[in-house]
Formats: sequence, C-alpha cells, structure tokens
Amino acid sequence: MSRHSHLLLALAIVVAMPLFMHSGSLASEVLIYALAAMGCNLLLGYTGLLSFGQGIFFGLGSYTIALLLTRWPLPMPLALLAAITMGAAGAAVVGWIAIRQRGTYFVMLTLAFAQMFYFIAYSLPGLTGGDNGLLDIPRPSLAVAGHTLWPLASPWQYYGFVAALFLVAFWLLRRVCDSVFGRTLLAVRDNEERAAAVGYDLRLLKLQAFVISGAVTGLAGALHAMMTGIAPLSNAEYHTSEMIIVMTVIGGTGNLLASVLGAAFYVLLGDWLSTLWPRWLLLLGVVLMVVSLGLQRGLWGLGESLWMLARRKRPAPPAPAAAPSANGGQA
Amino acid sequence: MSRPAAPKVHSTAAHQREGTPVPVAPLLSVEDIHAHYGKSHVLQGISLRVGDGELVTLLGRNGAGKTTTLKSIAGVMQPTQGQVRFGGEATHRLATHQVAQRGICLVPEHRGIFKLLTVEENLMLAQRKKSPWQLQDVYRIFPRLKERRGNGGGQLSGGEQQMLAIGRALMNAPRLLMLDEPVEGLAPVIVEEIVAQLKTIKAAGVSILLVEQNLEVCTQLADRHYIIEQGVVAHEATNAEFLADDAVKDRYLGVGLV
Amino acid sequence: MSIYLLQTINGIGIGMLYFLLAVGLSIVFGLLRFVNFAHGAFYLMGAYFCYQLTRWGWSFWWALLIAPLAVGAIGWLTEKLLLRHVYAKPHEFHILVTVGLALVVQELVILQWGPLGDSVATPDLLQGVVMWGGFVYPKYRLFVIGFTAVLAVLLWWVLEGTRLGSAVRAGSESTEMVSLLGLNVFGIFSLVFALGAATAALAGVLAAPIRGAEPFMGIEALGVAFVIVVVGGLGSFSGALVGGILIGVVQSVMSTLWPEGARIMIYVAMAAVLLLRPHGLLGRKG
Amino acid sequence: MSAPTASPVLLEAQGVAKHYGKFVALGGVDLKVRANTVHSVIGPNGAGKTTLFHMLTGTKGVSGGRILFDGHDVTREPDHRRVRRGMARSFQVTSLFLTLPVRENLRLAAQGVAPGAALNCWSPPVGRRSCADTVASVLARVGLERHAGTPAGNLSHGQQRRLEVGMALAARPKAIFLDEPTSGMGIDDLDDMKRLIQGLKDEHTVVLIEHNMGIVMDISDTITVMQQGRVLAEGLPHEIRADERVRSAYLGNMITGGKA
Amino acid sequence: QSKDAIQFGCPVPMSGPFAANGKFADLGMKLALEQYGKALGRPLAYTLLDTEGKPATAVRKVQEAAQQQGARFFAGGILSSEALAMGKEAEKVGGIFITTAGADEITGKDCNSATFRWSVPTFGAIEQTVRPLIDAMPKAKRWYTITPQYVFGDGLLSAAKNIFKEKGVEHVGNSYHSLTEKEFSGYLTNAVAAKPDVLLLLNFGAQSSDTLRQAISFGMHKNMTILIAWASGLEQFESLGADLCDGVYFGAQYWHTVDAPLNLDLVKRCQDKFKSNPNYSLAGSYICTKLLIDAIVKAGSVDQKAVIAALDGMKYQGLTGAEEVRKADHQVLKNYYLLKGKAKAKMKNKDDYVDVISSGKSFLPPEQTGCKLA
Ligand SMILES: Nc1ncnc2c1ncn2[C@@H]1O[C@H](COP(=O)(O)OP(=O)(O)OP(=O)(O)O)[C@@H](O)[C@H]1O
Ligand SMILES: Nc1ncnc2c1ncn2[C@@H]1O[C@H](COP(=O)(O)OP(=O)(O)OP(=O)(O)O)[C@@H](O)[C@H]1O
Ligand SMILES: [Mg+2]
Ligand SMILES: [Mg+2]
Repeated sequence: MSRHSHLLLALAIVVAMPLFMHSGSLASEVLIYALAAMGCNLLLGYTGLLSFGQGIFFGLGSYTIALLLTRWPLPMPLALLAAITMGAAGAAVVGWIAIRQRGTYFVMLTLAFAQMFYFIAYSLPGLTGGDNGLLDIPRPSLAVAGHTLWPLASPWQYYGFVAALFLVAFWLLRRVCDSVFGRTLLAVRDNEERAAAVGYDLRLLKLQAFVISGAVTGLAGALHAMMTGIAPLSNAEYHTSEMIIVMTVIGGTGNLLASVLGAAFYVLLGDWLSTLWPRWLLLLGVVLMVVSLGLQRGLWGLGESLWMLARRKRPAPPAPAAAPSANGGQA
Repeated sequence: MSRPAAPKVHSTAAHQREGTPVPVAPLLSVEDIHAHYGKSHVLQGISLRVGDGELVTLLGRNGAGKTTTLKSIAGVMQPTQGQVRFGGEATHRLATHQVAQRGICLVPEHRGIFKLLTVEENLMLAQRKKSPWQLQDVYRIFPRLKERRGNGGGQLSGGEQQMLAIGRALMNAPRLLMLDEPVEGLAPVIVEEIVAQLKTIKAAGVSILLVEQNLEVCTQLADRHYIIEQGVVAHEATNAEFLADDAVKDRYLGVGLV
Repeated sequence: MSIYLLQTINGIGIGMLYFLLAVGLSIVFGLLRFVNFAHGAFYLMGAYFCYQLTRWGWSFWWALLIAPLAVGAIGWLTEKLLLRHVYAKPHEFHILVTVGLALVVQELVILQWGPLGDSVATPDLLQGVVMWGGFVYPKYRLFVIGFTAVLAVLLWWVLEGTRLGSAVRAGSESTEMVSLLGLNVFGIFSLVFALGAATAALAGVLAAPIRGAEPFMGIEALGVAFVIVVVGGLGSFSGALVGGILIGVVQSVMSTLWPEGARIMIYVAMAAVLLLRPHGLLGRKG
Repeated sequence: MSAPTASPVLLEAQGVAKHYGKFVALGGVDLKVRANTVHSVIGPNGAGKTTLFHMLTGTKGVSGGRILFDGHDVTREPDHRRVRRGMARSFQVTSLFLTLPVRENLRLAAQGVAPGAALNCWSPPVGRRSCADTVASVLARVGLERHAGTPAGNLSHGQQRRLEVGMALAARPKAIFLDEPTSGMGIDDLDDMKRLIQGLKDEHTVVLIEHNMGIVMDISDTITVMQQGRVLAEGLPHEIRADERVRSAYLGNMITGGKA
Repeated sequence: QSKDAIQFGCPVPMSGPFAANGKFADLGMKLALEQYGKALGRPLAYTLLDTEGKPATAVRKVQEAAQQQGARFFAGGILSSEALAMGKEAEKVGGIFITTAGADEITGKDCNSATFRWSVPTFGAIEQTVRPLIDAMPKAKRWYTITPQYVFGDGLLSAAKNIFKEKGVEHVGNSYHSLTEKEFSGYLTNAVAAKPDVLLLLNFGAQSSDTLRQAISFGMHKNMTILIAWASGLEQFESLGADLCDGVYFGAQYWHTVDAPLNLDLVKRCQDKFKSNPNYSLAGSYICTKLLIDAIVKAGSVDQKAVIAALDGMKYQGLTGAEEVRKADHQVLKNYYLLKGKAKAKMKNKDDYVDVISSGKSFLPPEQTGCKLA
C-alpha cells in the first residue's frame, strides 16, 4: 500500500471513531495509546529493540505537563512541547546506556530502568506526588492571544485535539519510517554485525530511534495526563511498558497502522471485557495466547490475509481491514 | 555469472540408463520427491539411490537443490510429495531425530557446531556406544581437535569447525553419512587428509552421500554421480563414465573444458 | 553479633529461596532462549497447591513432594500444547503468550481460592526459632537454606555433569542440529520446561509458610527472578545461585543501612552489573 | 603480473597481536599491502587469517601492535569509521541482511560509506540517495540481477556467498578484504570470480584469504603464508609454491578444487 | 433499566491486588440499593466500574459513567490514589463521591465540595489504638515501627510519634519500606535487634499480613506486643487465620459485632442474603451508599448542590453508633476500634477472631486538617 493510502486509512479511523463510539474519553485513549504503540513499534518493528522503557517516557510526559500546567503558568502548547522534549531526553539517557547491550540483556536493562524510574518517582513525592500522583491538571483551551481557537472542555472536543495531533504524528512517523533512516534501521534489525561492517554507527542510529520513540511516547503521556487531569504513579509503572508492548505486538510489528489497530483492540477489548465479568483478565489472557499462537504477524497480518482472500474470491474490494474493529468495543 | 538453465534432456535418465550397476536392495532410495520453500517449488521430483557401502555424489550449480535434497532425506524438511526409504522403511514422515536414530547422519553446510559446548562436549553429545569411532579415534584422525578440546566451539577457525563436524558425525554411528560440502574452506593438506579419511570411512562399510563442489575430491572418491539441475536429476553416471565425459561436465557444471 | 552480620545471614536465607525461584527461569531461558513471563505463575501454583493440600489435612512434607510434581506436569503440558508453537516466532510473541498464560493462571487462582491471600502453617517440626546470643532465626528458614543447598547440588550435577545437560545447552543454539544427532529435542524441551516449572513450584511451596499464598505473589516473584537471572547471567546455573544470594544480601543489608532504598538498590545493582559485566556475573557470552 | 614493488604501501600492520585469554591467536604479525595489488593470505586452518582480518578491518580490537591505513593510524578506530576511510570486507561466515531484498542489501552497503546520510529521517532513499548505479553495477558483477528482489535469506548458499562479496564491492572501497570468497561457489563460477577479483585490482587493493590454490596462485601479486599466528613466508606465487616449509605445512599435493 | 432511574456508580478495583475489596464493595452497594428500591419515587440503579486500581482508569470510568449513564452518585475508591483522583473528577462532572479510602488529603488539603469520606483518617486511627495500648501497658516503654514510605504511612507515623513524645515512650526505631515490598525479614531483624516492647505495624492489607506472618515466624509475638494500627478487619483475619491473630492487637474501622441498631440490621441482612457476616469493604460501601440515598431523600432532589447541602452536618445512627458528617471538611465523625485477637479455642463462632478492647472518636479539628472548604 502506498504512503498516502496509509495516511488516508488513519484519517478514516480518526473520523470513524466518533461515529461508532459513545465515549469521547475512550476514543481519545485509543489514539493516545496508539501514539505510544507507534513509538514502541519504531523500536521493535524497525530497529529490533524490545524496550520495556516505554513507560518511563510515558510517565515523563505526564509528569512534565502536570508540573508545567499546575505550577508554572506556561501556555499549553509550550507545555506539550516541553513534555515531548522530556520524553525525548529521557529516551536519550535510557537509550544511551541501554544500547550498549544487545538481545535479551538489552530487554532486561530497559526493564531495570523502568523499575528504577518507578521507584524514583515513588520516592520523590515533592515532585511527582508519590503514590498519590499529581492532581488537578487543568485542560486549558487552545487559544492564541486570548482568542479561543479550540475549546477542550468536553471529551469530544478534547478528542478532536488529540486526533489532530495524532494525525500529524502519524504523518511524521511515516516519513521517518520511509526515510533513509527508517530503511537503515531495518538493516540494523536484521544483522547488526553486518550493519557495523558496512559502515554504520549503530549507537547513533539506535539512539536516534530511541529519541524519536521517546518523543512520541512523551506526547502520548502528556495527552493522557491532560485527558484524565492526573499524572498518577501507575503511568510510570512497569505495567504501562508491558501494556504498550502488548498493544504493539498484537497489532503487528513493522507497520505503524498496525499499532493503531493494536491499541484500539487492546483498549476497547479491555474496556468491554471489564464490564462483562470481574475476572475479565482471564479472558484477556486467553486472547493474548490466541493472538500469539494464531497470528503470525499480529492483527494487521490477519487483516491483510483476509483482504487477500476476499480479493481473490470476489472482485469487489471489501471495507478496509482496520475500520471494522474500531467499533468493536462499544458497550 | 549464472547462465541460462540447460534444457532438461536427461530428466528421466535415471530410469532409462541400463549400464549403471544399481545395487539390488539399495540402502537409501529416494523416489520422486518434491519440496517447497513457501511457494517456490525447489525440488521437482528427485529420485536417487545409494547402495550399501557406496559413495555417491550429488553435483549441481548453486541453488540447484542439493542441500534441499539432503534436508529432505534427513527429515529436516518434509517432502511435499514422493517418498524416502531407508533400509526398506519409509522415513519421510518421521521426525528428524527418528531418522537420525535409524542411522542417517547429515553434516550440514553451516556445520552446526555448538558454540556453547567445548570441542569435547560437542563430540560426546553425538556419542553412541555402538559406533566404531569413539573419542580417541576422532582425535587420532584430527589431532588439531585434540589440541583445542577444551575450547568453546564458537572459538574454532572455519576449518577446525569442519573437522569437528565430521568427527562428530562419525561418533554418531552412521549407516549413511551425508556431507554437504565437507571440504569447503579447508586447507589443501586438510582436504587431502579428509579425502583419505572418507576413504577409510567408506571402507568401513558406511554409505556416503556427498555434495561437493570440488570435482577433484568427488572423482577421487565416488562410485556414482548424480547431477541435479533446477530441482530434478538431470544426469546420472558412474565415476568412470563421468570422468570420460567432458561434455556432461561442461553442460551441467560449466567447467569449461570443451 | 553485629547487625550487619545478622543481616548477611538473613540475606543468604532470602537468597537461597530467590535462587530456587530464579533457577528455573534461567535454565528455561538458557535452553529455549525464551523469557518465560509465566514463571511466576508456577511459583504461585506451588504455593496454592501447598495451601490446598495442607487444608485437606495432608502434611506439609507431602505438599513439598506433590506440588512440584503436579506443577511440573502442568509445565510439561504447557510446553507441549502452547509454547512449542511459538518458538519459531520472534521474542515478543514469547512474551505475549507467557504474559497471557500468567494472567490466566492468576485469575483462575482467584476464581478458585478468592482474591484474598491465605496463610499456610509452618510444619510442626520446624516451628519456633533458634537463638545464638542475640541472633534469632526461624528454624523454618534454616531448613529452607539447607534444603535448597542440597537441591542446588543435585541440579548442578544434572545440568553440568550429565549428557542431558550438554544436550540442553546444545539445544539452546540449534535444535535442528541436535535432532540431526538423533536426540529428541522436543522431548528435552518439555522435560526442561517441566523442570523449570517444578523448581518454581518448589520455591512456592517453601515460601508459603513464610509469606502465605496470595494471588499476586507470582507477579512480584517474577520481577525478583528477572533481576537475579540478569545479575547472575542468563542461562547460567551458578549465576542464579550467586545472583540470588547477592540480591538477598543486598536487600537484607540495605534494610538496615537505608531501608527506604532497599528496593531501588536491587535495580541499581542490576543495572550496574549489566553495565560493567554485560553478560551478568557468571553469564556466557551470546 | 605487474611489478608490485612499484606502488606505494596502502596498508601496514606492525606487530599486530591478538590474545584470547591465554591462547595467542596472532603473535605479532607484520604485513605491508601495496596499493592496487592482490595480496593473498593463506595458511592452514586456524592459522589466524580471519583473526588478522578482524584486526585490520576493526571487527575486533587488537591486543597489541599498530595498523596504518592510507597514512592514518587506525588501530583504535571502530569498524564503521574504517569503512569511511575506505575499507570494506566480506565475511567467511555469510553475514547478510536476511529479510531484506538483495538490492536493498547492496544499497545499504553502498550507503554505508556516507553513514551520516543514514540519520536523515526525512527523505526516502530515492534518486541520488538510492545509489542506483553502484547497486546495478554490483548486481551485474556478481550475477544476481535475476534475484535483485529476492530476500537474501532465500538465496542458496552459493548465491549468498556471491552477495557477500558484492556487499564489499558496493562500498567502492580503497581496500577490499575478501575472506574465502569462493567457498561454496559452484565450479562454473570460480573462473568468473577469479576474473572478477583480478579486475578489482585496477580500482581497489585486494586482500584475499583463500584456500583455492587455483585462484591464489594465478592472481596474487604477493602471498603471505601464515602458521600458528605468525607469518611463515611471504613472496611471489612461484616462490611460495617452491617453498618447502609451505609445502609441508599447507599445500600438500594440491587438491585445490576447480578443475577435475 | 428504566430511563428515569437515579444512577449510582461503584468505582472499585475488581481486578488487581485489591480485587477482594472491590468484590465486597459491590455487594455492599447492591444491598443498600435493593433495600431502598426507590428514592424520590424513582428507581435506583448502579453500574460497577472496575478501576483496576489505577487512578487514570478510575477517572475515565467515572467520566464515562457520568456522560453515558448520567450517573452522579459514586461510592467507592479503595485506594487512596484513585479516591483522590475520582473525588476531583466527581466534582467536575457535577456529582458526589463518597469513599472509605485512607489518605488524609481526601478530607485534608485535597478536599473538595463533592467529596466525602466515611473512614477515620490516620490521626484518629493512631489515637484510638496507640494511646489506649500505652495506657493499658504502662511498662511497655520501647516501641518499634515499620512504615510504608508514602504520605499515608507518614501520616500514621507522625501521629504515633506525637503520642510517644507526649507519653514519654521511647521510639527505638523505624523501618521504612516501599509499597511493593514482600520480604520483611530484613526489617524484622532490625526490629529484633532494637529489643522493643511493642512492634507497631503501620502498613496495611497484604503487606501488614506478610509482616505479621514473618514477625511471628521470628518468634516476636512471644516477647513483645504487636499492634497493626490499620487492619482491614474480618477479611484480613480470615486470610491470616486464627493462629496468627492470637494475642495481636488490631485497629479497625468496623467490626460486625458492634452493638448499633443499623449494624445489627446490616448483619441480619447479610446473614439472610449471603450467609456471612459483613466485612469492612461491604459495610463501608453499604453505609456510603446509604448516606447518599438518605441525603437525596432529605434534599428531595438529585441536584449536586442540594444533596451536598443535605449531607453537610447530617447526624444519623450509623454502623458504629452515632455518626456525623462534619461540614467543614466532609469527614464523617465515627468510632475507631482497638481489637485483640483471641485463641482459636476461645472462638465462639468462625468469625469470632477478636475482642473489642476499646473504641472512640478522635479527629483533628477542621483548622488543622488543611482543608479549605469555604
Ligand atoms: N530458506 C529458503 N527459503 C526460500 N528459498 C530457499 C531457501 N533455501 C534455499 N532456497 C532456494 O531453493 C533453491 C535450492 O536451494 P539449495 O540450498 O538446495 O541449493 P544448493 O544446490 O544446495 O546450492 P549451493 O550449492 O549454493 O549450496 C535455491 O534457489 C534457493 O534460492
Ligand atoms: N573468540 C575466540 N576465542 C578463542 N580462540 C579463538 C577465538 N576466535 C578464534 N580463535 C582461535 O584462533 C585461531 C585462529 O582462528 P582464525 O579464525 O583466524 O583462523 P583462520 O586462519 O581463519 O582459519 P580457517 O582457514 O580455518 O578459517 C583458531 O585456532 C581459533 O580456534
Ligand atoms: Mg547447498
Ligand atoms: Mg578463517
């Protein structure tokens, strides 16, 4: 599929969600986690780095914006920018150290960092609110010189804001993935030794991937904090990292749109299952096992195969694979 | 470098040829096997036989399907069609280790040395009590291995790894030894050594199916040759016939003698 | 006796239990190159099986025998039915399937025994404490140290001294090559996975009288086991031992030195080891 | 054969040593490679040839000695820096980007000379950035045009060996290090490979490890023979062929592959 | 569900480590709503919201319940962090939130007009446990504390320290630990070495159970008194088992044998319906829901302001006897209990784990809570 068709598909998802879903907050959450999953995908799918540090950048994003909006009267766009920068900076630090390792040791090192970050956040209540988290984060409207451009008070208004940022980020990330850089990352993922031998500075490449990933994840964290009005400690927990990875893998690696699919699937499924049965995690566990056993390339791969099948059977092309699942969780 | 494929004139040659002394009850018989990698149809009906104590080579250009044939015999790949019989028993549906337990031993082209095991552990892992080659025998054949016995397998030079792979196969008590390019990357002195060892192995009654690009080695050792081209047996000859027939060599192997 | 000496001894006690908890994870990783996020679930099962058996009136000693066997069998089945089908897939699928499995086990435990924890009584024989001067130490914990030490020697022999051990290490590199040598690799996989599950369950049984049985103990244990395995070296048996004891001692000594930092120090230790000795204290390269 | 003594020294190793724990893989090797020559390194298995390559190209660090390349001391430089100075290598054990198409493998190798460009996360690799000319010429040279779109992992062993050499070529290096380029190649391709390597001499300097004496003796300007981590002999092909020590240590009766 | 029902929300952790509390809280709310059936002539309905113990999820679910079901009345929030976050959200969506969570901030510096709290904060919990115990054991002069390191734990600790100072008791040491700790032997080794007369555990839930278990395995119950200041009552005793509770002191918000009319009524209802005694989670959720309904009825409206006004200063007969909603900080003034575990042989029925030693109300004056509800 061409670059533009992916962008159009992303646009279609963004537009379709309000039509199918009742809750603006839930829809925003889908896009926010989609952002985080895309950041993870850049590392996992393109660079071959399985990072459990994504929760750090997510947490950094939410703490940063929370502090800026509550303690310093910074305009919201600037605060967002600062959160993105913090995410990127955090990723630069974690990345710089972690990429000395490879394979499982790398995974474990990022895990260690995630845990460390959690405990640091936990033991600095002055800054992070400790276990209580930071509360009362305002959601100021988007305004220029006193003129309100876009009010963010209601969930759906906020969704619009998130959606716009999401589309921009999606477009930028797609460019990154298709660029010389993105293609070189694929080589690194395949064979690091050879990549070094043909002249690439692996650490620089991986570091840049980390920084970009951290920036996107930081943005996601900030948007999440603005959505809920709090920056809780649980955003910095290892479970956040795990969740982001699970979304990415379920969606399918190496394809950004797949991450959107994965995030939507995970968030909506979780939301829906939790209304069904208090032991819904059991069902979630089963779903995870089925996905990993049955789907070679995640949901996206499944969608692709179905699409191929349908195209071969009937000449009339069916609806794009991504769209139907967007309403899977309305309940 | 690659040239257009030669026409498959002799694709049924194996069945027509009369002068070839095919043993009555072959140890291994491969009957019209097909194999696929995903959608690509790599083997398109290979048939061949290896008799007791015979040394047979499989020749062909890069990508002809030699390795794939060996893998199908060893049970690493399941042929999609056709059958493999070893000692009268159909083995193409068996798991790899079951095939191996019946006495087919493959030394793959990447050698398959266990990097985490020492040289000696590599050898001992393959050990079978009934094998005529035990640890000391292997060390006698390849003294270099004895010198490096405590080394990790990953720290061996390319040639040392090849010696280890062959030595290990011997300890596994093979009735049929399949070697995929065994002298690739070996120093000439070692090549001579290995050729000599293969002769003793053969003399000990082990059948050998050999894939090798080094024609000198092949012709010194083999009883018969099969030439594979694009997944089918294109030609079959006894060693004498093959040596005499420069046209065949040129046509299938591009040796450029004519 | 100085408090630090006491803490060191106590740390070794904690560490032996940690070792048992982590060793299975390490072996399974060593062979299957498989980070088993469900390892904690086997530990959890061990503790609950022990709880259930003692509730039924069986003695703790029977539980010590039966629970690991039962969980080992479950591990064996798990490997056969589930994991075998994801080996060929990338790392992240391994994580997905085992995370899923861990969730399922945890929720099943909650369904069966409720979300609240339960206590398991210390066996009568080992109730009470021993005292040396000012040092008080539960008899039961002493027993745990001794028992795991014996077990460690046994395991070490199996893994390093036997052909099964070599096969396990060989299988971790190339399953194809091992089967080409006529060994049933999948059989070995199942066996090793079952062994890993059984050791985890054993740790669970031994931990039950100390910590009770509680549905979320698996997750917590997994986190600790990761740290130990990484510090000691992935796939290394002696690494698990050294890592376990080291972490136990660090944790214990820190609870005197700087109690609020005891937890974070574990992770700092882990990061430090990884940076200075990339493959863990006793890990092999690769 | 051209007179090698005439051209300047491009690469020089002075007492390069490598220890693996107690084991001495290289015990102080001196080597002078002149520009625009084919310099072969031969020796028994385990002599330390590949190890020497690792030292020269920076894949692994030295334990002692100095390496000068093109007038610079590169001893402490990592491999990717040396690529920029004009070194490129092939591996004895095939090392490719297995999931990527052959063409992309070569493009990446060509692009590696200017690795800064790889950090460009804005423009796709089209036009100037696609290195199309280099890729096309290398594809033709190694005869993989028909497989340009095939993932490298799906090539047969011999095809992969050719790509392996192509990877080194794509970098258009000053010095090209080939570690047993013909191992696993079909008999019919040996002559082509021989011609190809010989042809490289005009633009590049070739350092070659090879066990196929048919090739080594025919195309080398200088041959260095190694044994047990040291240089055993060095000289012109006919000198080496005549050297009694080399004969007993290495050459034997010359079953070298190639012709039957 | 009819359209005009008054919608309640029960945001509690149904999954995760606090699932047990969620499960009983759900039953409690259901019990209260079924008991009333209707208010203001409208049926009562509720939605169970699984917060997963995560504040962010809790906030989103409250937001959605308000938006989609039109729920305005929320009773739940077991964990301090989620309760704080939901209190803020409830105010935003024009609802009322009433909780049993522990953090002082809920009716302290983070209080707001829409948030109420039934449980006694840290100050009262310590006053009603440590003080009577010191009075009862004048010879126990050395106290050692084990404290979870966060605001809640610190609240308990500083309250305890104040009493130590006032009573001339020596605080021989404290061990802080993190909220994820499971292994307490290191801290206990410290404690043993300090040779205290009383070991005061200021952690709660599974952590306090673990600490107690391990302390007993170190034989500490034999030569010192152990007090868990913030126990969760019946559910915790069940999980510990009678043997471990024997002789240990516990502080608790609720105990089902308390002789108050409403409590007797609740116990009867529970016995009829579930064949068991109510525990703290159930009782807390029940009384919170009941308070909301009573206030709605009293206000004669479901308007946020009106119901808040009705709750402010409300005096009623609650589960612990006379209770009162303090207007200044929306804290319910109620009893806190000091319990003592008894030997298994002495238990009259399966839930008879403890004797009530004493009880009473202690609250900081509103000026000192930090709450500025003007
Ligand atoms: N894993 C694979 N996936 C897809 N195609 C493959 C795979 N391995 C080999 N092939 C293809 O199958 C064909 C036969 O391969 P095979 O390895 O059997 O050749 P070969 O005769 O052993 O060649 P060589 O002499 O180069 O080793 C080749 O065209 C190759 O490209
Ligand atoms: N990482 C290592 N650790 C220990 N020893 C090593 C290591 N790598 C190589 N060696 C040893 O160094 C010696 C030289 O190895 P090298 O690979 O350079 O040989 P080579 O000359 O290339 O041989 P071949 O022609 O067989 O490829 C060998 O004996 C090998 O066992
Ligand atoms: Mg082959
Ligand atoms: Mg070599």
